[in-house]
Amino acid sequence: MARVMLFGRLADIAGWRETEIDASSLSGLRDTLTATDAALGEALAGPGVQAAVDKVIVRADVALTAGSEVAFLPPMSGG
Amino acid sequence: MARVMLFGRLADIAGWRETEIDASSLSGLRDTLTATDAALGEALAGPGVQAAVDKVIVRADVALTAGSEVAFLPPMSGG
Amino acid sequence: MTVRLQSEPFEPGVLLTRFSAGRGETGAVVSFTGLTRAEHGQTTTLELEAYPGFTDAEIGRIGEAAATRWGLQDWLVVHRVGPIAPGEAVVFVATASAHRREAFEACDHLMDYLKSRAPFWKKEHGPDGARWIEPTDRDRTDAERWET
Amino acid sequence: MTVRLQSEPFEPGVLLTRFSAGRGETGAVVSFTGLTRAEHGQTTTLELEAYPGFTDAEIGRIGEAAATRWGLQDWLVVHRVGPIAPGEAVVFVATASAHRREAFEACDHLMDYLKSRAPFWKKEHGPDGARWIEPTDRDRTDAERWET
Repeated sequence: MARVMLFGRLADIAGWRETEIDASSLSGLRDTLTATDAALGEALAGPGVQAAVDKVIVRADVALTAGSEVAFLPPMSGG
Repeated sequence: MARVMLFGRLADIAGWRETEIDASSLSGLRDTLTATDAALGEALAGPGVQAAVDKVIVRADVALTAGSEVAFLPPMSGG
Repeated sequence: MTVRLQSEPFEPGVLLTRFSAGRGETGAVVSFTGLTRAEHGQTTTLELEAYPGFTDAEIGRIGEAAATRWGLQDWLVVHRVGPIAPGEAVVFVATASAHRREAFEACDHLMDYLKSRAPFWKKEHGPDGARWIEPTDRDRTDAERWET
Repeated sequence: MTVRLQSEPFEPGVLLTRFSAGRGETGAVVSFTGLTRAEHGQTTTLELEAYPGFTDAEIGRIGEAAATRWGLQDWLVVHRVGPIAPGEAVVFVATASAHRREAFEACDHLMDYLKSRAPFWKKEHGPDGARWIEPTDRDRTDAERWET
Protein backbone atom coordinates (compact mmCIF):
# COMPACT_ATOMS: atom_id res chain seq x y z
CA MET A 1 0.00 0.00 0.00
CA ALA A 2 1.53 3.32 -1.07
CA ARG A 3 0.62 6.46 0.81
CA VAL A 4 -0.82 8.93 -1.73
CA MET A 5 -1.04 12.68 -1.10
CA LEU A 6 -2.72 15.38 -3.17
CA PHE A 7 -1.89 19.08 -2.92
CA GLY A 8 -3.55 22.35 -3.92
CA ARG A 9 -6.42 22.13 -6.40
CA LEU A 10 -5.85 18.36 -6.91
CA ALA A 11 -7.20 17.73 -3.41
CA ASP A 12 -10.22 19.94 -4.16
CA ILE A 13 -10.93 17.97 -7.35
CA ALA A 14 -10.58 14.57 -5.66
CA GLY A 15 -12.30 15.49 -2.43
CA TRP A 16 -9.50 13.91 -0.38
CA ARG A 17 -5.95 14.87 0.58
CA GLU A 18 -4.40 11.59 1.58
CA THR A 19 -5.16 7.90 1.18
CA GLU A 20 -3.53 4.48 0.81
CA ILE A 21 -3.63 2.68 -2.53
CA ASP A 22 -2.19 -0.66 -3.59
CA ALA A 23 0.19 -0.09 -6.53
CA SER A 24 3.53 -1.55 -7.63
CA SER A 25 4.52 1.37 -9.91
CA LEU A 26 3.80 5.06 -10.33
CA SER A 27 2.13 4.41 -13.72
CA GLY A 28 0.00 1.70 -12.14
CA LEU A 29 -1.03 4.11 -9.40
CA ARG A 30 -2.00 6.75 -11.99
CA ASP A 31 -4.11 4.15 -13.82
CA THR A 32 -5.91 3.16 -10.63
CA LEU A 33 -6.59 6.80 -9.70
CA THR A 34 -7.88 7.58 -13.22
CA ALA A 35 -10.13 4.49 -13.25
CA THR A 36 -11.68 5.56 -9.94
CA ASP A 37 -11.99 9.29 -10.71
CA ALA A 38 -11.74 10.46 -14.31
CA ALA A 39 -11.63 14.17 -13.35
CA LEU A 40 -8.69 13.52 -11.03
CA GLY A 41 -6.95 11.43 -13.69
CA GLU A 42 -7.26 14.29 -16.17
CA ALA A 43 -5.98 16.81 -13.60
CA LEU A 44 -2.96 14.61 -12.76
CA ALA A 45 -2.04 14.53 -16.47
CA GLY A 46 -2.45 18.32 -16.78
CA PRO A 47 0.38 20.78 -17.54
CA GLY A 48 2.87 21.37 -14.75
CA VAL A 49 1.62 18.63 -12.43
CA GLN A 50 4.58 16.75 -10.94
CA ALA A 51 4.87 13.57 -8.91
CA ALA A 52 7.24 13.10 -5.96
CA VAL A 53 8.11 9.67 -4.61
CA ASP A 54 9.51 9.71 -1.10
CA LYS A 55 9.82 13.50 -1.39
CA VAL A 56 11.90 13.46 -4.58
CA ILE A 57 10.43 14.67 -7.88
CA VAL A 58 10.37 11.81 -10.42
CA ARG A 59 9.87 12.30 -14.14
CA ALA A 60 9.98 8.65 -15.33
CA ASP A 61 7.98 5.69 -14.11
CA VAL A 62 9.31 4.15 -10.88
CA ALA A 63 8.51 1.05 -8.84
CA LEU A 64 6.63 1.56 -5.57
CA THR A 65 7.04 -0.48 -2.43
CA ALA A 66 4.79 -0.93 0.58
CA GLY A 67 6.17 2.12 2.37
CA SER A 68 6.34 4.47 -0.62
CA GLU A 69 4.96 7.97 -0.27
CA VAL A 70 3.64 9.43 -3.53
CA ALA A 71 2.68 13.10 -3.74
CA PHE A 72 1.03 14.79 -6.72
CA LEU A 73 1.97 18.46 -6.92
CA PRO A 74 0.19 21.04 -9.09
CA PRO A 75 2.22 24.03 -10.34
CA MET A 76 3.78 25.66 -7.30
CA SER A 77 2.48 29.12 -6.62
CA GLY A 78 5.18 30.34 -4.29
CA GLY A 79 4.42 31.70 -0.84
CA MET B 1 29.21 87.56 16.79
CA ALA B 2 28.73 84.55 14.51
CA ARG B 3 28.50 81.08 16.03
CA VAL B 4 31.26 79.01 14.43
CA MET B 5 31.24 75.19 14.46
CA LEU B 6 33.92 72.75 13.34
CA PHE B 7 33.26 69.10 12.49
CA GLY B 8 35.35 65.96 12.10
CA ARG B 9 39.10 66.40 11.81
CA LEU B 10 38.76 70.21 11.65
CA ALA B 11 37.84 70.23 15.35
CA ASP B 12 40.84 68.01 16.13
CA ILE B 13 43.15 70.40 14.28
CA ALA B 14 41.73 73.53 15.94
CA GLY B 15 41.34 72.04 19.41
CA TRP B 16 37.80 73.41 19.68
CA ARG B 17 34.40 72.51 18.27
CA GLU B 18 32.39 75.68 18.71
CA THR B 19 33.08 79.33 19.42
CA GLU B 20 31.81 82.84 18.73
CA ILE B 21 33.73 85.13 16.37
CA ASP B 22 33.02 88.67 15.22
CA ALA B 23 32.79 88.70 11.41
CA SER B 24 30.64 90.46 8.84
CA SER B 25 31.26 88.00 5.99
CA LEU B 26 32.27 84.40 5.47
CA SER B 27 35.54 85.45 3.81
CA GLY B 28 36.26 87.80 6.73
CA LEU B 29 35.64 84.93 9.14
CA ARG B 30 38.01 82.67 7.20
CA ASP B 31 40.69 85.42 7.34
CA THR B 32 40.26 85.78 11.10
CA LEU B 33 40.45 82.02 11.65
CA THR B 34 43.56 81.73 9.44
CA ALA B 35 45.30 84.67 11.17
CA THR B 36 44.69 82.99 14.55
CA ASP B 37 45.57 79.43 13.53
CA ALA B 38 47.48 78.84 10.28
CA ALA B 39 46.99 75.04 10.42
CA LEU B 40 43.23 75.48 10.71
CA GLY B 41 43.24 78.05 7.90
CA GLU B 42 45.04 75.58 5.65
CA ALA B 43 42.64 72.77 6.58
CA LEU B 44 39.61 74.99 5.87
CA ALA B 45 40.97 75.69 2.37
CA GLY B 46 41.63 71.96 1.76
CA PRO B 47 39.87 69.79 -0.83
CA GLY B 48 36.26 68.93 -0.11
CA VAL B 49 35.84 71.21 2.90
CA GLN B 50 32.48 73.00 2.68
CA ALA B 51 30.92 75.83 4.65
CA ALA B 52 27.29 75.98 5.73
CA VAL B 53 25.64 79.19 6.86
CA ASP B 54 22.48 78.69 8.89
CA LYS B 55 22.56 75.01 7.88
CA VAL B 56 22.70 75.66 4.12
CA ILE B 57 25.86 74.90 2.11
CA VAL B 58 27.24 78.10 0.57
CA ARG B 59 29.82 78.19 -2.22
CA ALA B 60 30.24 81.97 -2.65
CA ASP B 61 31.04 84.60 -0.05
CA VAL B 62 28.03 85.68 2.02
CA ALA B 63 27.37 88.37 4.60
CA LEU B 64 27.08 87.26 8.23
CA THR B 65 24.84 88.81 10.84
CA ALA B 66 24.94 88.67 14.64
CA GLY B 67 22.89 85.47 14.79
CA SER B 68 24.58 83.61 11.90
CA GLU B 69 25.66 80.03 12.43
CA VAL B 70 28.66 79.01 10.34
CA ALA B 71 29.73 75.37 10.13
CA PHE B 72 32.87 74.07 8.43
CA LEU B 73 32.38 70.54 7.14
CA PRO B 74 35.20 68.24 6.02
CA PRO B 75 34.38 65.58 3.38
CA MET B 76 31.44 63.59 4.68
CA SER B 77 32.28 60.00 5.45
CA GLY B 78 28.77 58.59 5.60
CA GLY B 79 27.49 56.68 8.60
CA MET C 1 20.89 28.50 8.42
CA THR C 2 17.30 27.72 9.36
CA VAL C 3 13.97 27.10 7.61
CA ARG C 4 10.82 27.06 9.67
CA LEU C 5 7.27 26.42 8.43
CA GLN C 6 4.66 27.24 11.03
CA SER C 7 0.93 27.74 11.30
CA GLU C 8 1.21 30.10 14.28
CA PRO C 9 1.51 33.87 13.67
CA PHE C 10 4.99 35.33 14.26
CA GLU C 11 6.31 38.74 15.17
CA PRO C 12 8.97 39.95 12.66
CA GLY C 13 10.70 42.16 15.21
CA VAL C 14 11.24 39.30 17.64
CA LEU C 15 12.79 37.23 14.84
CA LEU C 16 15.05 40.14 13.83
CA THR C 17 16.22 40.71 17.39
CA ARG C 18 17.15 37.06 17.82
CA PHE C 19 18.80 36.87 14.40
CA SER C 20 20.91 40.02 14.97
CA ALA C 21 22.13 39.20 18.47
CA GLY C 22 25.75 38.39 19.26
CA ARG C 23 27.27 39.01 15.82
CA GLY C 24 30.76 40.41 16.33
CA GLU C 25 31.85 40.18 12.68
CA THR C 26 28.52 40.84 10.96
CA GLY C 27 28.22 44.27 9.42
CA ALA C 28 24.87 43.92 7.68
CA VAL C 29 21.54 42.28 8.43
CA VAL C 30 18.79 42.62 5.83
CA SER C 31 15.27 41.44 6.58
CA PHE C 32 12.18 41.07 4.46
CA THR C 33 8.73 40.79 5.96
CA GLY C 34 5.87 39.87 3.67
CA LEU C 35 2.44 40.87 4.93
CA THR C 36 -0.91 39.80 3.54
CA ARG C 37 -2.65 42.81 2.04
CA ALA C 38 -6.30 43.48 2.65
CA GLU C 39 -6.60 44.55 -1.06
CA HIS C 40 -9.23 47.02 0.10
CA GLY C 41 -11.55 44.26 1.27
CA GLN C 42 -11.10 41.97 -1.74
CA THR C 43 -9.13 39.37 0.21
CA THR C 44 -10.37 38.09 3.50
CA THR C 45 -8.06 35.16 4.15
CA LEU C 46 -5.03 33.62 2.47
CA GLU C 47 -4.46 29.90 2.83
CA LEU C 48 -1.06 28.38 2.21
CA GLU C 49 -0.39 24.70 1.80
CA ALA C 50 3.09 23.19 2.07
CA TYR C 51 4.37 19.62 1.81
CA PRO C 52 6.24 19.15 5.09
CA GLY C 53 9.63 17.51 4.60
CA PHE C 54 9.63 18.51 0.92
CA THR C 55 8.90 22.24 1.00
CA ASP C 56 11.32 22.96 3.86
CA ALA C 57 14.04 20.74 2.32
CA GLU C 58 13.82 22.57 -1.01
CA ILE C 59 13.90 26.00 0.67
CA GLY C 60 16.91 24.76 2.66
CA ARG C 61 18.76 23.83 -0.55
CA ILE C 62 18.06 27.25 -2.06
CA GLY C 63 19.17 28.94 1.16
CA GLU C 64 22.43 27.00 1.28
CA ALA C 65 23.13 27.82 -2.37
CA ALA C 66 22.54 31.51 -1.64
CA ALA C 67 24.78 31.34 1.43
CA THR C 68 27.58 29.96 -0.75
CA ARG C 69 27.00 32.35 -3.65
CA TRP C 70 26.98 35.48 -1.46
CA GLY C 71 29.22 34.31 1.38
CA LEU C 72 26.50 34.74 4.00
CA GLN C 73 27.33 34.35 7.65
CA ASP C 74 23.76 33.27 8.38
CA TRP C 75 20.25 33.20 6.95
CA LEU C 76 16.76 32.49 8.23
CA VAL C 77 13.45 31.76 6.51
CA VAL C 78 10.23 31.58 8.52
CA HIS C 79 7.10 30.88 6.48
CA ARG C 80 3.50 30.63 7.59
CA VAL C 81 1.27 27.80 6.42
CA GLY C 82 -2.47 27.37 6.84
CA PRO C 83 -4.95 30.26 7.02
CA ILE C 84 -3.45 33.75 7.33
CA ALA C 85 -5.50 36.86 8.09
CA PRO C 86 -4.97 40.20 6.27
CA GLY C 87 -2.22 42.29 7.84
CA GLU C 88 -0.47 39.25 9.30
CA ALA C 89 3.11 38.39 8.39
CA VAL C 90 3.32 35.45 5.98
CA VAL C 91 7.08 35.27 5.43
CA PHE C 92 10.23 36.55 7.11
CA VAL C 93 13.68 36.28 5.55
CA ALA C 94 16.87 37.56 7.16
CA THR C 95 20.44 37.46 5.84
CA ALA C 96 23.69 38.37 7.59
CA SER C 97 27.01 39.22 5.96
CA ALA C 98 30.14 41.24 6.58
CA HIS C 99 29.14 43.90 4.04
CA ARG C 100 25.73 45.12 2.96
CA ARG C 101 25.61 44.34 -0.78
CA GLU C 102 25.72 40.57 -0.20
CA ALA C 103 23.00 40.63 2.47
CA PHE C 104 20.72 42.73 0.22
CA GLU C 105 21.19 40.60 -2.88
CA ALA C 106 20.80 37.28 -1.07
CA CYS C 107 17.61 38.40 0.72
CA ASP C 108 16.17 39.78 -2.52
CA HIS C 109 17.04 36.54 -4.32
CA LEU C 110 15.53 34.32 -1.61
CA MET C 111 12.31 36.32 -1.71
CA ASP C 112 12.09 36.05 -5.50
CA TYR C 113 12.46 32.29 -5.16
CA LEU C 114 9.98 32.02 -2.29
CA LYS C 115 7.35 34.13 -4.04
CA SER C 116 7.57 32.48 -7.44
CA ARG C 117 8.87 28.93 -7.23
CA ALA C 118 8.88 27.59 -3.69
CA PRO C 119 6.62 24.54 -3.19
CA PHE C 120 3.56 26.24 -1.77
CA TRP C 121 -0.02 26.17 -2.99
CA LYS C 122 -1.93 29.32 -2.28
CA LYS C 123 -5.66 29.89 -2.05
CA GLU C 124 -7.36 33.24 -1.63
CA HIS C 125 -10.69 33.35 0.15
CA GLY C 126 -12.58 36.51 -0.80
CA PRO C 127 -16.14 37.81 -1.03
CA ASP C 128 -16.63 35.93 -4.33
CA GLY C 129 -15.37 32.59 -3.00
CA ALA C 130 -12.00 30.89 -3.02
CA ARG C 131 -9.48 30.58 -5.84
CA TRP C 132 -6.06 29.00 -6.23
CA ILE C 133 -3.31 31.50 -7.12
CA GLU C 134 -0.65 30.97 -9.79
CA PRO C 135 2.66 32.93 -9.88
CA THR C 136 2.35 36.33 -11.59
CA ASP C 137 4.38 37.28 -14.65
CA ARG C 138 6.30 39.72 -12.46
CA ASP C 139 7.20 36.93 -10.03
CA ARG C 140 8.64 34.97 -12.95
CA THR C 141 10.53 37.98 -14.31
CA ASP C 142 11.98 38.78 -10.88
CA ALA C 143 13.11 35.18 -10.39
CA GLU C 144 14.72 35.07 -13.83
CA ARG C 145 17.04 37.97 -12.87
CA TRP C 146 19.15 35.45 -10.94
CA GLU C 147 19.65 32.90 -13.69
CA THR C 148 23.16 33.43 -14.97
CA MET D 1 8.57 59.24 7.10
CA THR D 2 10.94 59.71 10.02
CA VAL D 3 14.61 60.42 10.62
CA ARG D 4 16.01 59.99 14.10
CA LEU D 5 19.60 60.64 15.23
CA GLN D 6 20.26 59.29 18.70
CA SER D 7 23.20 58.57 20.98
CA GLU D 8 21.36 55.81 22.87
CA PRO D 9 21.64 52.21 21.62
CA PHE D 10 18.54 50.85 19.89
CA GLU D 11 17.08 47.40 19.34
CA PRO D 12 16.42 46.71 15.61
CA GLY D 13 13.63 44.24 16.32
CA VAL D 14 11.68 46.72 18.40
CA LEU D 15 11.92 49.25 15.58
CA LEU D 16 10.79 46.66 13.02
CA THR D 17 7.82 45.60 15.12
CA ARG D 18 6.64 49.18 15.49
CA PHE D 19 7.24 49.96 11.83
CA SER D 20 5.34 46.88 10.60
CA ALA D 21 2.30 47.21 12.83
CA GLY D 22 -1.16 48.06 11.51
CA ARG D 23 -0.40 48.06 7.78
CA GLY D 24 -3.47 46.76 5.98
CA GLU D 25 -2.29 47.61 2.45
CA THR D 26 1.45 47.05 2.88
CA GLY D 27 2.75 43.87 1.29
CA ALA D 28 6.47 44.33 1.86
CA VAL D 29 8.69 45.67 4.63
CA VAL D 30 12.45 45.61 4.07
CA SER D 31 14.83 46.48 6.87
CA PHE D 32 18.55 47.01 6.99
CA THR D 33 20.50 46.90 10.23
CA GLY D 34 24.11 48.03 10.17
CA LEU D 35 26.23 46.66 12.99
CA THR D 36 29.72 47.76 13.97
CA ARG D 37 32.15 44.94 13.28
CA ALA D 38 34.82 44.00 15.77
CA GLU D 39 37.22 43.48 12.80
CA HIS D 40 38.84 40.73 14.85
CA GLY D 41 39.94 43.16 17.55
CA GLN D 42 41.16 45.89 15.19
CA THR D 43 38.31 48.25 16.02
CA THR D 44 37.38 48.95 19.60
CA THR D 45 34.99 51.87 19.23
CA LEU D 46 33.42 53.80 16.40
CA GLU D 47 32.57 57.44 16.92
CA LEU D 48 30.07 59.21 14.70
CA GLU D 49 29.58 62.93 14.55
CA ALA D 50 26.52 64.56 13.01
CA TYR D 51 25.46 68.17 12.61
CA PRO D 52 22.02 68.25 14.26
CA GLY D 53 19.46 70.12 12.18
CA PHE D 54 21.62 69.70 9.06
CA THR D 55 22.33 65.97 8.96
CA ASP D 56 18.76 64.95 9.75
CA ALA D 57 17.32 67.51 7.32
CA GLU D 58 19.49 66.21 4.49
CA ILE D 59 18.62 62.57 5.24
CA GLY D 60 14.96 63.62 5.31
CA ARG D 61 15.24 65.13 1.82
CA ILE D 62 16.85 61.94 0.47
CA GLY D 63 14.18 59.84 2.18
CA GLU D 64 11.35 61.90 0.70
CA ALA D 65 12.91 61.67 -2.76
CA ALA D 66 13.15 57.89 -2.40
CA ALA D 67 9.54 57.71 -1.19
CA THR D 68 8.44 59.54 -4.33
CA ARG D 69 10.70 57.58 -6.70
CA TRP D 70 9.62 54.15 -5.41
CA GLY D 71 6.09 55.00 -4.24
CA LEU D 72 6.82 54.04 -0.63
CA GLN D 73 4.01 53.91 1.89
CA ASP D 74 6.46 54.70 4.70
CA TRP D 75 10.15 54.81 5.56
CA LEU D 76 12.23 55.14 8.71
CA VAL D 77 15.90 55.96 9.33
CA VAL D 78 17.36 55.67 12.83
CA HIS D 79 21.06 56.50 13.09
CA ARG D 80 23.35 56.41 16.08
CA VAL D 81 25.71 59.28 16.85
CA GLY D 82 28.53 59.46 19.39
CA PRO D 83 30.58 56.44 20.52
CA ILE D 84 29.33 53.02 19.38
CA ALA D 85 30.71 49.73 20.70
CA PRO D 86 31.47 46.73 18.43
CA GLY D 87 28.41 44.57 17.79
CA GLU D 88 26.01 47.45 18.42
CA ALA D 89 23.59 48.62 15.77
CA VAL D 90 24.64 51.89 14.16
CA VAL D 91 21.89 52.35 11.58
CA PHE D 92 18.41 50.98 10.93
CA VAL D 93 16.48 51.66 7.74
CA ALA D 94 13.01 50.31 7.00
CA THR D 95 10.84 50.78 3.92
CA ALA D 96 7.23 49.77 3.31
CA SER D 97 5.50 49.34 -0.03
CA ALA D 98 2.68 47.40 -1.64
CA HIS D 99 5.09 45.11 -3.53
CA ARG D 100 8.54 43.92 -2.60
CA ARG D 101 10.74 45.24 -5.43
CA GLU D 102 10.13 48.89 -4.46
CA ALA D 103 10.84 48.28 -0.75
CA PHE D 104 14.09 46.45 -1.57
CA GLU D 105 15.38 49.05 -4.02
CA ALA D 106 14.50 52.02 -1.83
CA CYS D 107 16.14 50.48 1.27
CA ASP D 108 19.25 49.56 -0.71
CA HIS D 109 19.41 53.07 -2.17
CA LEU D 110 18.97 54.78 1.21
CA MET D 111 21.78 52.67 2.67
CA ASP D 112 24.11 53.50 -0.20
CA TYR D 113 23.43 57.17 0.43
CA LEU D 114 23.80 56.88 4.21
CA LYS D 115 27.06 54.94 3.98
CA SER D 116 28.75 57.08 1.36
CA ARG D 117 27.39 60.61 1.33
CA ALA D 118 25.30 61.40 4.38
CA PRO D 119 26.71 64.23 6.53
CA PHE D 120 28.48 62.17 9.18
CA TRP D 121 32.11 62.23 10.26
CA LYS D 122 33.40 58.93 11.44
CA LYS D 123 36.35 58.12 13.69
CA GLU D 124 37.63 54.66 14.46
CA HIS D 125 39.35 54.11 17.79
CA GLY D 126 41.58 51.04 17.60
CA PRO D 127 44.67 49.61 19.27
CA ASP D 128 46.89 51.95 17.19
CA GLY D 129 44.95 55.10 18.08
CA ALA D 130 42.14 56.97 16.37
CA ARG D 131 41.67 57.83 12.71
CA TRP D 132 39.02 59.62 10.67
CA ILE D 133 37.40 57.43 7.99
CA GLU D 134 36.71 58.46 4.41
CA PRO D 135 34.16 56.70 2.14
CA THR D 136 35.54 53.60 0.44
CA ASP D 137 35.71 53.22 -3.34
CA ARG D 138 32.98 50.59 -3.07
CA ASP D 139 30.72 53.01 -1.19
CA ARG D 140 31.15 55.48 -4.08
CA THR D 141 30.52 52.79 -6.71
CA ASP D 142 27.41 51.57 -4.90
CA ALA D 143 26.04 55.10 -4.60
CA GLU D 144 26.69 55.80 -8.30
CA ARG D 145 24.38 52.92 -9.27
CA TRP D 146 21.43 55.22 -8.55
CA GLU D 147 22.49 58.18 -10.68
CA THR D 148 20.35 58.00 -13.82
